[in-house]
Amino acid sequence: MSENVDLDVMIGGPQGGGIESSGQMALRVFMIKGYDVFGIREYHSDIIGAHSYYNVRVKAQKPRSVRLPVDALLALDAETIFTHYNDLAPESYLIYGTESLNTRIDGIAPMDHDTKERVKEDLKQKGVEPVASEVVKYLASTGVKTVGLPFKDLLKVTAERLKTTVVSVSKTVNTMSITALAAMLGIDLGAVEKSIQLYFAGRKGIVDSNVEAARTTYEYIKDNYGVSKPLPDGPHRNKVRMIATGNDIVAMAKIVGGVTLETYYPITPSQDEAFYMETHRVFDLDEEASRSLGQSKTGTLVLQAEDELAALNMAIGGALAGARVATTTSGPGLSLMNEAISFAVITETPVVISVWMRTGPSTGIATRQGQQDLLHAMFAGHGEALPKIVLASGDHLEAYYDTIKALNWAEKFQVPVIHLLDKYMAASMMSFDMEDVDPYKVPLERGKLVPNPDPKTYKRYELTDDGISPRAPLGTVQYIVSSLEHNEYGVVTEDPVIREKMSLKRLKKMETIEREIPESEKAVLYGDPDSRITIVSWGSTKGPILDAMGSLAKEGLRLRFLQIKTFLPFPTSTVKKIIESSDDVIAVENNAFGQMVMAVRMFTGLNINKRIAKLNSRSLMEQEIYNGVKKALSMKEGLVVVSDGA
Amino acid sequence: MSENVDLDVMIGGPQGGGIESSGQMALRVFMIKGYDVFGIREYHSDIIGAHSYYNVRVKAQKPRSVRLPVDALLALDAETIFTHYNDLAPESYLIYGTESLNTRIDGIAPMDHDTKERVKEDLKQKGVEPVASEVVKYLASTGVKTVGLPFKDLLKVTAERLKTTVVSVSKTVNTMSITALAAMLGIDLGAVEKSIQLYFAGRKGIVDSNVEAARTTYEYIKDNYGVSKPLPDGPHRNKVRMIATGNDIVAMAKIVGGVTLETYYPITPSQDEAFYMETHRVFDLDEEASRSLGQSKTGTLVLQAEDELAALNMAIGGALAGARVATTTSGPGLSLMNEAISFAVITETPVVISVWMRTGPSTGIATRQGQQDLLHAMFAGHGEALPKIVLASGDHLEAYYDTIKALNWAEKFQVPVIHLLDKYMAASMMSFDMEDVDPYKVPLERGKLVPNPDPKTYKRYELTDDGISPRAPLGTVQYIVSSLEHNEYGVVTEDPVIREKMSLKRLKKMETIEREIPESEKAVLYGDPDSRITIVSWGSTKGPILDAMGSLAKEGLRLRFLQIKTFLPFPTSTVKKIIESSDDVIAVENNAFGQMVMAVRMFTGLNINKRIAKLNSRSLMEQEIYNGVKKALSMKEGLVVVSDGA
Amino acid sequence: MARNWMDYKTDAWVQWCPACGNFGILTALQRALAELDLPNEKVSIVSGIGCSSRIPYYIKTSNVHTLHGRPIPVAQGIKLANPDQVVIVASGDGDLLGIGAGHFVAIGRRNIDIKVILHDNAVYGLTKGQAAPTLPLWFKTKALGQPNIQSAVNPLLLAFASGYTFIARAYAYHIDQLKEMIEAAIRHKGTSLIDVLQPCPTYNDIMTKEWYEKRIYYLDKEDPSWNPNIEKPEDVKKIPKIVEKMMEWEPRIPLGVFYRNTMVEPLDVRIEKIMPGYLQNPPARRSIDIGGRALTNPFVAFKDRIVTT
Amino acid sequence: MARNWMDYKTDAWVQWCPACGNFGILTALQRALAELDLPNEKVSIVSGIGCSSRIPYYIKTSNVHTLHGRPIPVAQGIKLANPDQVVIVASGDGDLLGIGAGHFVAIGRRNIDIKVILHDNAVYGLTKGQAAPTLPLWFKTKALGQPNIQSAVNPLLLAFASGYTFIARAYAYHIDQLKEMIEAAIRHKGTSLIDVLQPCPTYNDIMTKEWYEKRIYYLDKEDPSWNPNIEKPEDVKKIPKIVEKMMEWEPRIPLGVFYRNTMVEPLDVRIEKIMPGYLQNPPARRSIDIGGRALTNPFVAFKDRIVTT
Ligand SMILES: Cc1ncc(C[n+]2csc(CCOP(=O)(O)OP(=O)(O)O)c2C)c(N)n1
Ligand SMILES: Cc1ncc(C[n+]2csc(CCOP(=O)(O)OP(=O)(O)O)c2C)c(N)n1
Ligand code: SF4
Ligand code: SF4
Ligand SMILES: [Mg+2]
Ligand SMILES: [Mg+2]
Repeated sequence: MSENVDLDVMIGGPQGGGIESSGQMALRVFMIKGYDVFGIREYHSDIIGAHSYYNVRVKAQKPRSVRLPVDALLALDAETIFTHYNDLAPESYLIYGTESLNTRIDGIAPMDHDTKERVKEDLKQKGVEPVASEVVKYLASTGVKTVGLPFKDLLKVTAERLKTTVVSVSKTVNTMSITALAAMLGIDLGAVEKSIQLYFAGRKGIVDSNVEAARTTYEYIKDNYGVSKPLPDGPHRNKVRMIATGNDIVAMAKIVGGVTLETYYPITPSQDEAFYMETHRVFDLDEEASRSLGQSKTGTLVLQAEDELAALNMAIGGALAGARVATTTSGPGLSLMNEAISFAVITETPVVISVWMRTGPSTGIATRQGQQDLLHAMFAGHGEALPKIVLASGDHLEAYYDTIKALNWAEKFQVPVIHLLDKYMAASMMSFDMEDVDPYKVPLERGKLVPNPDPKTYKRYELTDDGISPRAPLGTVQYIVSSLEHNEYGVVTEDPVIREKMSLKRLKKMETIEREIPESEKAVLYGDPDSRITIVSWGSTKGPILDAMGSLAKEGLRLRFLQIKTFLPFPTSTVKKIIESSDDVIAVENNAFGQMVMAVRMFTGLNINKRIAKLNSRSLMEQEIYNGVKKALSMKEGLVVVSDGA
Repeated sequence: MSENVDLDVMIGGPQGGGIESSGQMALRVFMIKGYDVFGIREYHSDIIGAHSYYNVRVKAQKPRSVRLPVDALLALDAETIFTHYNDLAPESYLIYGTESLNTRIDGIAPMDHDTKERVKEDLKQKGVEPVASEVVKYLASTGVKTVGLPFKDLLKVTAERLKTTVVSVSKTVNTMSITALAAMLGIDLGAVEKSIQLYFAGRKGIVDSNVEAARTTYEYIKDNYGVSKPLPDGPHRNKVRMIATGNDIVAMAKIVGGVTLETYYPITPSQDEAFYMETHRVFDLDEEASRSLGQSKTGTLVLQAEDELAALNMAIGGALAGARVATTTSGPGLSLMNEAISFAVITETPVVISVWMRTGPSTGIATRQGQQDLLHAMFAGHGEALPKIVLASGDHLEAYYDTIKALNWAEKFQVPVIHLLDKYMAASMMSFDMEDVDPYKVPLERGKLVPNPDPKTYKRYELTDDGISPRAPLGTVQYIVSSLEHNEYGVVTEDPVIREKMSLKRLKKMETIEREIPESEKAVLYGDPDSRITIVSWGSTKGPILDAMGSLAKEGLRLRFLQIKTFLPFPTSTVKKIIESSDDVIAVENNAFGQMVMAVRMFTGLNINKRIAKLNSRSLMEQEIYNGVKKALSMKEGLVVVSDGA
Repeated sequence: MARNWMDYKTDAWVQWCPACGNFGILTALQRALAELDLPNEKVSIVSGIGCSSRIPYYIKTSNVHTLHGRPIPVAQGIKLANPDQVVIVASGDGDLLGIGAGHFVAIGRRNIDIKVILHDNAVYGLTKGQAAPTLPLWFKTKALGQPNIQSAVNPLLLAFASGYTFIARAYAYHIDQLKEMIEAAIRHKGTSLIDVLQPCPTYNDIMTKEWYEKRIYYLDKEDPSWNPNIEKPEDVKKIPKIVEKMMEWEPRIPLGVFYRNTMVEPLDVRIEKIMPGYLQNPPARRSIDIGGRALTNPFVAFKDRIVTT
Repeated sequence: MARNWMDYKTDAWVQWCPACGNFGILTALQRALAELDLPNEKVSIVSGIGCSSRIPYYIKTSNVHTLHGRPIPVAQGIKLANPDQVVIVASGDGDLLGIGAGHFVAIGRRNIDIKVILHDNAVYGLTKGQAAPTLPLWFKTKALGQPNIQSAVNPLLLAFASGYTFIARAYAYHIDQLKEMIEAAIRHKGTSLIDVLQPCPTYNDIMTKEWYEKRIYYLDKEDPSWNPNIEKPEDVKKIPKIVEKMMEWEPRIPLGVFYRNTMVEPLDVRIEKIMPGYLQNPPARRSIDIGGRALTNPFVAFKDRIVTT
C-alpha cells in the first residue's frame, strides 16, 4: 500500500526564515514514517529575505527528483503564494498563515520586479486581484484544500503552555506548518516530535518550544479539520539510516577515502563540503582500524586558502609530499585553477578537484543549477593539459563511490581528476542505508607509490610501458619536480628527443587510463536495454530522467537511458554502439550549447539531433523530462527547452 | 635566374653571443640584394650561454619556412658544430672560427647532457672523435666546403685599422661570419655594409667597427678562397620594404587598428609585442589623419599589469569605458585569464586577447613552438563562456589583417576574441611590401557603439533579433554592468524567465557571428582545388605546408590544403565539403592529441585518420611536411611524428 | 541645481540582512556623492563579489559588479581609459584582502586616483560566514567549522606598505564621519583606502556593534593636534607615529584619517609625461579612425622596420 | 659525518649570466644548509618562474620548480603535509611581489615555518628585463620600452604588514653575511623573509654593484646595540624604529635582520591544537587504509547524519 505513496511537498518562505529547517524536518518526518525521501532547495544568492523554497519528494523506494504540480504547498509568507499558486495539483493542500492574506503583491519588496510583473499579468488574465487572500480563494475554487493557520493565536497558546513570551517561540511557525501538513496527511504527532528532536538534537530549549508548537498545531488541525486517514507506514521502519546532502556525502567519501589534506576557497555550492570536513576533521575509526592502529581517532587537515590558485597549488604541494589530497570548488574557482591543472599534468601529481557546477557564465547565479562546465573541465589548462580524468556523478550514492574512485585513479594514474558535481546534488538531500555507503566496496589503491625508494636508481619520471612512473614522496629521496619539460629525473631539459618522448609518455598514459578504467565505469545503461529510443545524458539529470522513465513506462513507453560517466576517458565504443542501435536519441543537459552532444560528436563522430535543455537555472524536474521526451519524440529534430520552476 | 635561388643559412652560437644580430644582419643582406627572406630563431629559455640558432631562408618570392639540410652553417662556437653537423647539405658551406677546433664535446658546459650523449654515440658510429676539428674534417670528407676563420687575427687587423683595442671590436665576430658567407656566396661587400648600417642605425661606433670587420673579412676570404660567382640580384631591388617579426606586426596592426589601451603581463613569446607597442606609444599619423584631426601624433597607452588576471580585467574595464582594448599573453597567461573571459562573455565586452602559443603543458619550454592551446582557448572560461571567437592566423601578413578584423569583430559582436598565434610567428621575421600591410583594406568598425545614448530609453542588454545590444560607454549614461545574470538594464536578476532569455540571447549571438563572418574568413583553400588529397591544418604550419606543396607539386604530386582560420565560429560546411570530396586527408598539428582533428569531429562528425604531428617543440620545417606527407600517403591511417631540428 | 542623496538611490530592493553595517556605508556614500554634486553617470562604483559587493545596484551611478577579487583591476581599466571618471571600489575584506590581495598591493604602486572602500566585516558574508583575512586568530564566529587558525592582516598597514597615499578607518554605523572621510578621499588625488569596520549581525557574532563601540575612538577627537598630512619632505618624520597608530587595535581601535600624502604624483600625471596628450585624448575618447579609415600607415608609423633595398 | 657545501651541488650547468647576483645566493644557501647539516632529501627549495627560480636545479635537495607566482602555495602544501620538511621558497621579485603578491601576503597570516628568499633584482630577468615591482619610479633600465611609471613596493614593509615574524635584507655579493641570515631564518620557527638585493648585470644597468655598494650598510655594524628581537610584550616598543629602518632607502640602504618576533605561534602548533595528533601523524605520513581497507565507516564517523526510523 505504501508502494503507491508518491508525495511532493513544497515549503516556501523568505531566505533565513526557517525554510532550511522546515525542509530538514519534513524530510525526517517522512523518513521516520518509513519512507525514502529526496529534497531539494531553491534559493537566492543572498543571505536573508529573498524567496526560497524546499521541495520534498516521498516514496516507498528511492525518489530521485521532485516534480510539479505538488501535493502540498506550505506558504510561510505571501510571496510564496504569489510565486507558486500555479504549481498546485488539484486536490492538493495549501497551508498558509492567515496573517499574510492581506498582502498585496506590490507590497513585497524582495520579489523580483520581472517576476512580479509576470504574476500580475497572469492573475489579471485569470481575473484574480493580486492580493494573497484572493489568490487563496481562487485556489480553493480550483479544488485546492486551503488550510489557514492563525500563527498569532497558535504562538500565543504555545507560549502560554511553555510559560514564556510569544517572541521567544516566534521561530516555530515553520514547525507549525509542517505539523499542520502532517496532521492533514494522517501522520501521527509522534513522528513530528521525533523529527524535531533529531533535527535540533542537543538544543533542549529549541526542542521544547518546537514540540509544544507542534502539539498546539496538531490539536488545532484536529479540532478544525478532523482526523485524516492515517498514512501507511513505509517499508523502512526501525532501521538506522542516514540522510545527507551531496556536499555531505562527498565530504564523507573524502574522509573515508583517505584524504589527509583538503584545501579550499569558499564558493557556492561547494563550501558546505569543506565545512562538513572541517567539523569532522577529527573522526572515529572503525573497530578494526582502531585495533590495528592502536588509536581510536585520526584526522584530516582542512585549510582555507586565500584563493583557488592557492587552494590547488597547496593541494599539489601536499600531494608531492605524499599526502592524499583533494580540493573543492565551483566554476569560477575552476577557471582560476586552470594553470595549476596543467602543472599537475606535467608533474604527474595526483589531485582530486570536486567541481560543484552552478549557473554561468561568469558569476551567473551562484545558487542555481547548471551543467555548463563540461567542455571547460575537459580542456582546462593550457598547453595540452592531458592526460586528465573528467568524471561526472549522477546522484549522491554514485558521488560517494566516485569520490573514492577518483582518489584511487588520481594516485594510480598520477593525474588530476576533475569530479563534476552540481548544485542539484549539493543542495539536495536523500535518505539511504548503511549498505549504500559501504566504505569497503572500493578498496583504496595508491598505484605506484614507493614509500622507500632506492636513491641510487630512483627516477621519478622513468619512461615505462604504460606511461606511469614510480612515485616517491618528496622528502624520502632527493629529486626534482618541475613545471618545465624534464627528463626522467625531473631535471629541466630542452632536448628535442626527450621532449618528444615525454609528449608520447603523456599520450600513452591517456591510453593506459582508457584501457584500465573498465567500460562499465565510463557509461551505464538504464531502462529497457532493447528499446530503440535512447536518452543520453550525464550528471544529476539522472534522477529526473529515471523517475520520468518510470512514469513513461507505466504508459507503455519503454526507454533506455545511457548515462555518460567519464568524459576523459570517453566511452567511445559504448556510446557508438548505443546510438547506432537507436531510432531516436534524445540528449538531456542543463546548458545551452549542448556540450555533451559536442563531446559525443568529438569522440564518436555521431550526432544527437534531439535535445532537451533546461536553461532557466532551476533544478530539473521529473515532469519536464516526461513532457520533454514526448515533445522530442514528436519532432524530427531540434531543441526542446523546458522551463518549469520558479 | 634569381628565381632559382633557394638558400637556407643557419647561424648558431651561444645565447647572447650575437646570434640575434647575425640573423638580423643576414636577413637584411639578402633583402638588400633584392630577395624575400624568412628567418626564424630557436633559443633556450634562459638569458646567456645556451645554444641558440637562426635559420634564414632566401628566395625570390616569399619563402614561408626554413628547411634542412642547410646550404651554409655559420658556427660561432663549437657547440654549433656538434649540434648541427648532420644538418649540412652536400656542397654546403661550414664557416667556423678556427679557435673552436680544439674543443671537445665534454668540455661544453651548457650543452644538454642528453643531447651530448646522443651526439657522442652518433659520432662514435661514424668513427669520428668528439672534437670539433675531427667533426670539421669529417664534414669536409663528405663534400662540405669548410671555411675556417682565424677570428683572433681578423680582430687584430680590424682593431689596428681602427686604431683601437682588440677587446673593443671583439663583438664583431658575428659580422665576420656573415661577411665570410656573403663573400663565399658572391654577395658584394656593399650589401653587407649597408645591412650593418641599417641594423645598427644611429650607433656610429658600432657601425664603424662592424664595417671594418666586414672589410677585413671580405679581403681575407678573397685572398684565401678567391672570388665567387656573383649572386644575381633578386626581384625586389630599389624598393622601400619592411622586415618584421610576428610580434612586431601584430603590434603594428593593433596600433593601426585603433587599440587605445593595451594591458599585458610579460611572457614569452608575447612580450615583444607589448614592447614594440610601448616604444611606439606615440606615433605619427598619416597625412590625411593629421590634416583632419589637426594633430600630427597620437598615442596608445600600454600598461604592464601585475599579472594576467589584472591584465585582462583592466582591459575589460577599459573597454567598458569605451576604449578599443587588447591584451597579449601565452598559454600560462591564458589559463589565468579564464575567469575574466567568462566575465567578458556575460558582460558582452569587446576585448582581443592575442595568445602566442608555446610548448606545454604547464611552463613546458617557454621559448619553443607548440600548438597546444586550441581546445583550451575554445572552451576557456567556466559556465559556458560562449559566444566567443577563436581565430588562428597562418603567417605574419594574415596576422596583421586578422588583428584588425579581431578588433572589429570584438566590437561588432561584443565578445572576447582569442587570436591564436605562436612562437613560430613571434620569433620569425619576414620581408614584405607596403601593399602587404595596407592599413585601409579592413575598415575599422565599431558595431553598435552608441556614443550618445538617450538616458530615458537606453537598455545596455536590450533583447534584439540578432542578440546584439546597443553599447554605450560607461560614463555617457547611467547603467549597470554585472557578472551576474541580469536583465536588459544590466541589473542582477534570478528570475527564471529572464535567465532563459539571456541564455538564448547568447546562443543567438553565436548564430549571428556564424552567419555574419563569411565562410571565406573561416577557412581558406590553397593548392589544387581539384586534388583529392587534402591537408587540413591551422596556424603557422601554413608556411611549411605551402612550401612543401610547392616541392611536391614539382614532383607531380598536387595537393590541396585547407587552412582552418576560425574555430569559433567553425567553418562546418566548408570542412565537410572538402573532407567528403577527398580520398586522403592528412591533418598537420604541433600537438600530441590532435586537437584540430577533435574540433573537426566535434563540428562535422567527420574523422581525419592520418595525422602528422611535430612534438619535439621545434619549429616545423618544409622537408618534414614533404617527407611526412609521403609517409602518410603510404599508410592506411595513423600518426606520423616528425622530429627534425636540434 | 545641486543633487540630493535621494538622486543616488535606485529602486532595487536592498538585499542585506537587517542592521547590516553595509546600510551605513551605502547611505554615507550616497550622501558624499550628493555633497560633491557629482553627475550620476560620471561616477563608477566597482565591486567584487560578496554581500557588500551588491552596492552597485543600490547607487544610481555607472557601476560595475565584477568578479570576486577583481574590482581593483577593472576599476583601473576604467580610470586609465577615462581619467575623468570618478572611480570608487567598494568591496569586501575577503574580496580585497584575500583573493584580491595581489591587486590591492599593486594599485598602491600606481597611486592611480581610485578610492577603495573596504567593507571590513571580518567574515565572508555571502558564502555563509567563513573567516575573512581580517578575522583575528582563534576567533570562532558562529558559522566556522573550526576556530580561525590564521592571523588577521592589518589593512591600513598593508595599504601603507603598498604605497596608498590616503588611508583612513571608519565605522559603518557612524554615517556622518564616514561620509566626511569618503568626501576627503574623493578630493584626494591618488590611491585611497577607507577601511570601514562593518558589523555583520548575521555571521560575526563576536565583532558586534557592542564589541566595536567599546573600542573605537577618533584620532582627531582624542588628539586635536592630529595631522595626517605629508605635504613636504620634513613631514615624513610623522610616519613612525602614523604607523604606530595604524597598528593600534587592542584594547582601543582608532578611527579617522591616518595618512594623506600629497607629494606623490598620481598615475595620470605620470602617463601624461611619457605620452603627451593622454589627458586630453584618453583611450576612451580619442579617435581611432576617420569614417572607418585607420589613422596611420605602418610605413609612416614604424620606420624602424623599414629596409630600403 | 657533517656535510660539506659541495654535498649540495648538482652537476647541472648553472644557466645564469656571468656575475649574476644569483650565484652569490646559491653559494650562501648551499653553505647555510651545510652548516646546519641538513639531509639533502629533507630540504625542499621551492621556486616560481624566473632566472632566480632555476635555483632548484643547482642545489641537491628535494626541490620543486613551480609556476610563476605560485611557489608560496606549493611550499605551504609541502609543509602542511610534512611539517618536518625544511621548506625554503627562493624566487624572484616579479614572482613573489608581482603575480604572487596575494600569496606573499597570505602566508604572513599563517606564520607557517617557511623561509622566503627574495631574489630582488628589480627587473624581470627571464622575460628580458621588464620592470619588477621593486624597480623605483622613473627608472628606465636598458630593456624598458618606456620609463617605469609604477613606484617600487617595499618588500620588508609588506612582509611586516602581512605578519612575517622574521625579516631581513641582504646583498647577494656578501655571501658570508647572507649565509648567516639564511641560517638565522632557518632556525627561526615562523614565516621569514630575506630580501636579497641582487644585481642583474644583464638588464639592470642602474642598480649595479657600484650603485648598491655606495649605499648599503649593516644595521648591527652601524649600531652595535641593534636588536631586532621581539620576545616579550614590552619589545613592541621597538617597532616604530624597526619600521623606520625598513623604510630607509635613500641615500643609504640598511642590511641585516630587521625584525624577529618569537611571540607568534607558528601554524603547526596552531593546527595541533585543533587537531591533536597532527604533528605525529601529519597528512603526508598518516595511514589512510589497512591493506586497502578504509579506516572508518560513515555510520561510525558521521553520526550527525543518522536517522533512526
Ligand atoms: C573565484 C571565486 N571564488 C569564490 C567565490 C565565492 N565567493 C563569493 S563572495 C565570497 C566572499 C565574500 O566575502 P567578502 O569579500 O568579505 O564580502 P562580504 O560578503 O563579507 O561582504 C566568496 C568566497 C567567487 N564568487 N568567485
Ligand atoms: C602565468 C605566467 N605569466 C608570465 C610568465 C612569464 N615569466 C616568466 S619569468 C617572469 C618574470 C621573472 O621575473 P622575476 O620573478 O623577477 O625573476 P627573475 O628572472 O628576475 O629572477 C615572467 C613574467 C609565466 N611564466 N607565467
Ligand atoms: S551576511 Fe552579514 S554582511 Fe551579509 S548582508 Fe547579512 S549582515 Fe550584511
Ligand atoms: S638576466 Fe639578470 S638575473 Fe637573469 S641570469 Fe642574467 S644577470 Fe642574472
Ligand atoms: Mg567580508
Ligand atoms: Mg626579478
